[in-house]
Amino acid sequence: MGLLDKEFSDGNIVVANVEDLLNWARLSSVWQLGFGLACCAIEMMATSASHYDFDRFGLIPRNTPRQADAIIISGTVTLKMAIRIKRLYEQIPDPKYIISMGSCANSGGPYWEHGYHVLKGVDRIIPVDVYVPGCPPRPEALLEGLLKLQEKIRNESLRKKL
Amino acid sequence: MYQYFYDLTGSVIISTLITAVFPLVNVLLVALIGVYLERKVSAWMQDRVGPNRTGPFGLFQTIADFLKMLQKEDATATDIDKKLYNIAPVLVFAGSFAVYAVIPFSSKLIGSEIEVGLFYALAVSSFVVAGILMAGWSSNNKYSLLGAMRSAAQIVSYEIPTALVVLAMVMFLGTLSLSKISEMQTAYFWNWNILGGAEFGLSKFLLIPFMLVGFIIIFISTLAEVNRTPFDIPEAESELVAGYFTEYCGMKWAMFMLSEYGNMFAVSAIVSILFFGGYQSPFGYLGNTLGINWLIPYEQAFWFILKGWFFIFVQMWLRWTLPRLRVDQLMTVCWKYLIPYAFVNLIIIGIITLL
Amino acid sequence: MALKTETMVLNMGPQHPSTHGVLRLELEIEGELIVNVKPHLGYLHRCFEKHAEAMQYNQVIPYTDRMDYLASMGNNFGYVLAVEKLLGIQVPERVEYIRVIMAELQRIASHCVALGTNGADIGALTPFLYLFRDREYILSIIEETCGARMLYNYMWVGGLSHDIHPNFVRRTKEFTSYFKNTIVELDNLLTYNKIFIERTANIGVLPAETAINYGATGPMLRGSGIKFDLRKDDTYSIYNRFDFDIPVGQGLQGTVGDSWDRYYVRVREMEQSLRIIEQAIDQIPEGDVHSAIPKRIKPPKGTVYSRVENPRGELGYFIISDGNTNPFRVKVRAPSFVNLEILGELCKGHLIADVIAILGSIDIVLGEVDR
Amino acid sequence: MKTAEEIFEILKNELGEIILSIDKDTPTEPIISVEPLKIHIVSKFLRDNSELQFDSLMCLSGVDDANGKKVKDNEGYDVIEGGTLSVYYHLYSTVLKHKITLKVSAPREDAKVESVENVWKCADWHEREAYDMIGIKFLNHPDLRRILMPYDWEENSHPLRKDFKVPEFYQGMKIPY
Repeated sequence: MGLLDKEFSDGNIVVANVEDLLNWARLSSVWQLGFGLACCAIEMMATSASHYDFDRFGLIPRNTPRQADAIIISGTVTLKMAIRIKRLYEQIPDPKYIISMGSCANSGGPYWEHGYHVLKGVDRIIPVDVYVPGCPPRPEALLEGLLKLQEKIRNESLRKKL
Repeated sequence: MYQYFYDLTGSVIISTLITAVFPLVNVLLVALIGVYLERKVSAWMQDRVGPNRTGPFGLFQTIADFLKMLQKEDATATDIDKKLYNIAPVLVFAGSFAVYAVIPFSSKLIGSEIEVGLFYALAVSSFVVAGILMAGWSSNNKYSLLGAMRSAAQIVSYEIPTALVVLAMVMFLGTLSLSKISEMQTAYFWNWNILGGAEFGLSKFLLIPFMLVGFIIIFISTLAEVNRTPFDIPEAESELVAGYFTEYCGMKWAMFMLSEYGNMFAVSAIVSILFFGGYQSPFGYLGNTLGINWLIPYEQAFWFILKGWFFIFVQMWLRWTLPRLRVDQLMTVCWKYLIPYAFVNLIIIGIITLL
Repeated sequence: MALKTETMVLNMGPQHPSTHGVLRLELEIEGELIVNVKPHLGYLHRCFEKHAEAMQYNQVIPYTDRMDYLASMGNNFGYVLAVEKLLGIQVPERVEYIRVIMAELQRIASHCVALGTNGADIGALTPFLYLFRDREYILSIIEETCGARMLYNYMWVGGLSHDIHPNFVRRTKEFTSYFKNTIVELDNLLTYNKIFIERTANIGVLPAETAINYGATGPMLRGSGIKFDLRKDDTYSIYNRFDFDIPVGQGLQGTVGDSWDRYYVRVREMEQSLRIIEQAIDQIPEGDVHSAIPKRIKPPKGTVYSRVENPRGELGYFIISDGNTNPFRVKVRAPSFVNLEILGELCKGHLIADVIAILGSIDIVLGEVDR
Repeated sequence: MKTAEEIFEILKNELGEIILSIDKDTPTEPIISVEPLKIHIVSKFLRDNSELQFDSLMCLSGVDDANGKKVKDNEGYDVIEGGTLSVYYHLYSTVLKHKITLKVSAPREDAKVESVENVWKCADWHEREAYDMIGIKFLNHPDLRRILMPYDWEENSHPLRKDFKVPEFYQGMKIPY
């Protein structure tokens, strides 16, 4: 992300304020990649539908990874799909965030033992920011996950980490 | 406008600057409010709330989106045609932005008061096609290509009914200047062109049904020209992922977005100028009644913006109600229905005008 | 001089907004015209059959939930019926009634998603959200009883996991009267929408002969005008006690067996489900839902093929028992898997946009296609 | 409407040798065993005979019978040698409303079964699945590839075989938990 890649050596007021503004912008417009995998995708759809309404938090699904900021890995990641997920992740421009939704994406879930074709946790191929437990997680849980992600973005800094 | 600000400030530099910046500010504002409104309107129609976490009623949502897009990495694939890829969004944006130069927001607020305003607006907005084709081709993505092809076919086809209706109106009015057209429909709403124009007589009542047809045709075809549902097939989300801008990200994509919303307002403005009195108030002016002359341009701007946004609202309303057509059906609508009707309309309006 | 032309291969999916999950279609196109469609599956292959072999009979139930995740109750239902057949258990009346009501509620919820996504694929997003809102109503009723929104593990071999909640009867009655309005709203907004009809009528026509030969079932088959519903034709549980009709496609807007007919059959099926629920809800007898649950499930050696009418069609379980506590082999005949096979046939000669409309009208759930 | 025994009689009279036996012991459904390389003839007969009219194939399942003897391979894993792999066909007549189950068994090491794809179209993917999962080769199948597992999955590794052993890695991704 160009200029912002270079971390500022020490924080000052200007940097701190700009930083807050930029963080605020990023956290209040996390556009997710409209992409569902399995059962959790239905809950994800329910979350963006009328009753729970993702749009309140500024989330709208974009269908192309180029215009998205976050992927919600909503469901079981199979080996065949893992390669594609990795590619999708690489296609998203920085800064990008991953929410791993549901037990399957977290750790393989119920398929951990005999799932010869299931990747046991999406974090084996891409870095994950927030894990949302549940099988499937309720929409409220996903919203909580989103709030956690926003918290994480809020605390991001351009300054060098000490 | 230059003259207005020159009279107001007395400075050449300031008035030039304001005149030059005015269209840009306008198009940005339209996009900012447009995106926000689109999300809110869709939310209300769908039993949702819409953005409400950023500022009061989520008013700053688009600003946040914009700031975020500024921060995004400018990711480009390796196999794209770099030059065209970079020019395309600029061209598309220029096409929609240039129209704003001639849109009369009020009798004083016109970027450039040229005699052939209507012609210029139609011509300049065709830039968009070239930009879209470039974007589709250079992205080296099959979805983009398909979207661009669809879009080019669609926009080029739908210019014909638009032009035909515009032609009819020009015949009727005898001028191409947008501000003159607005001036002609002065004072009250029964002088609007949709109600047969300012001249009172038999021809006024004869014209009303044909004006209505003309309005419907031009509204439908402008809807198609700006790629809105039910004619949003070039970017048909569920078919072509994101159409011609599939590969674009960050600010370059934001420019496409800006131009889309800019276009929406531009065509609404032109429709309202042609048929709904442009910046004229439907009920006379408060400034006239109170005898405060300087108030009138502001009142006019208010009415103009209100009319423009009303048509944008109708566009959104349609978008969130209707499914989209298919490519061939879209072409059928244009070539088999709109164009013949527009021709007949043209002839009849011509005859009535001659009477 | 003839211009030399080539066909183009367009890869649709696995991440594509309207492949309903992770289906990948390889479209061979000539301009916008489809020459050939090649589906690639397996992006959600979660090894259900391996799990079934490694688990005890009752432990398999949660995995059946996760196959057709839009109609978990139906999946449970099919599986427990198969095992009960193997064991020769007769379940109490109360259990039968509750199962039927749950399955029908689930059918409505599932059709809500199917119809909504079908509309959304064609560009009508608002009906989709309206249907999701009403699906939420059903989910909250079911949740009150069995504690989960989507994947219930509610039907057990010989009984149910819980008895119904005291509010269940009242809320279900409220729901049935409420939902009738939704169907009217849906009809006004989408079913008879001119553009929607233009997009779906005469698109993807499936003749009855082909439908049977391809093994299509459920709304797919009925859309082609064949009155075939397992609830009536190969009745199971207590469906023969209720009075309901089987809606079939009549070609009201085009040809019999087009996409619109399949859509229409689903809408009318929701009405019939409401009828079944209304009849059943007043007749639930008293009783204990746990009384017939066996302590240890160890069926005798043998095989069983049992099938139920799921929202998507005939869901069959083929279970081989070798006399142990684990099934020897469980093969699932998934309706979506079989229905999807026809896609190539249906799409030929149509446009890209029609593929979406046809796929939406087939209504697949990838969890079930790939298992 | 005909019972399985009646259908078996008809088949035995018409086709003779091909039809092997009927297994009436199973409590729920009798199974007719058929010669694996002649199953397409039987299928065609079942579909076209006016008394039977089995126009619909409900289900086609490949099964690893695991009836061979268990031996240890050189890495110490249990491997089954000998025995059979089977395919079950569940047929239904939408006109006459009767059902029948057919079964063919082929030797495990070289399991070949004739395809019924040209009798019932829906057998296409079912057979591909049986090939993918169990490793039964269907002769004369138009497009016998893997269907659920990745195309580049190990040759001769069929997950639903009872002696299937999960590979350690696939394309650099660790598979076991």
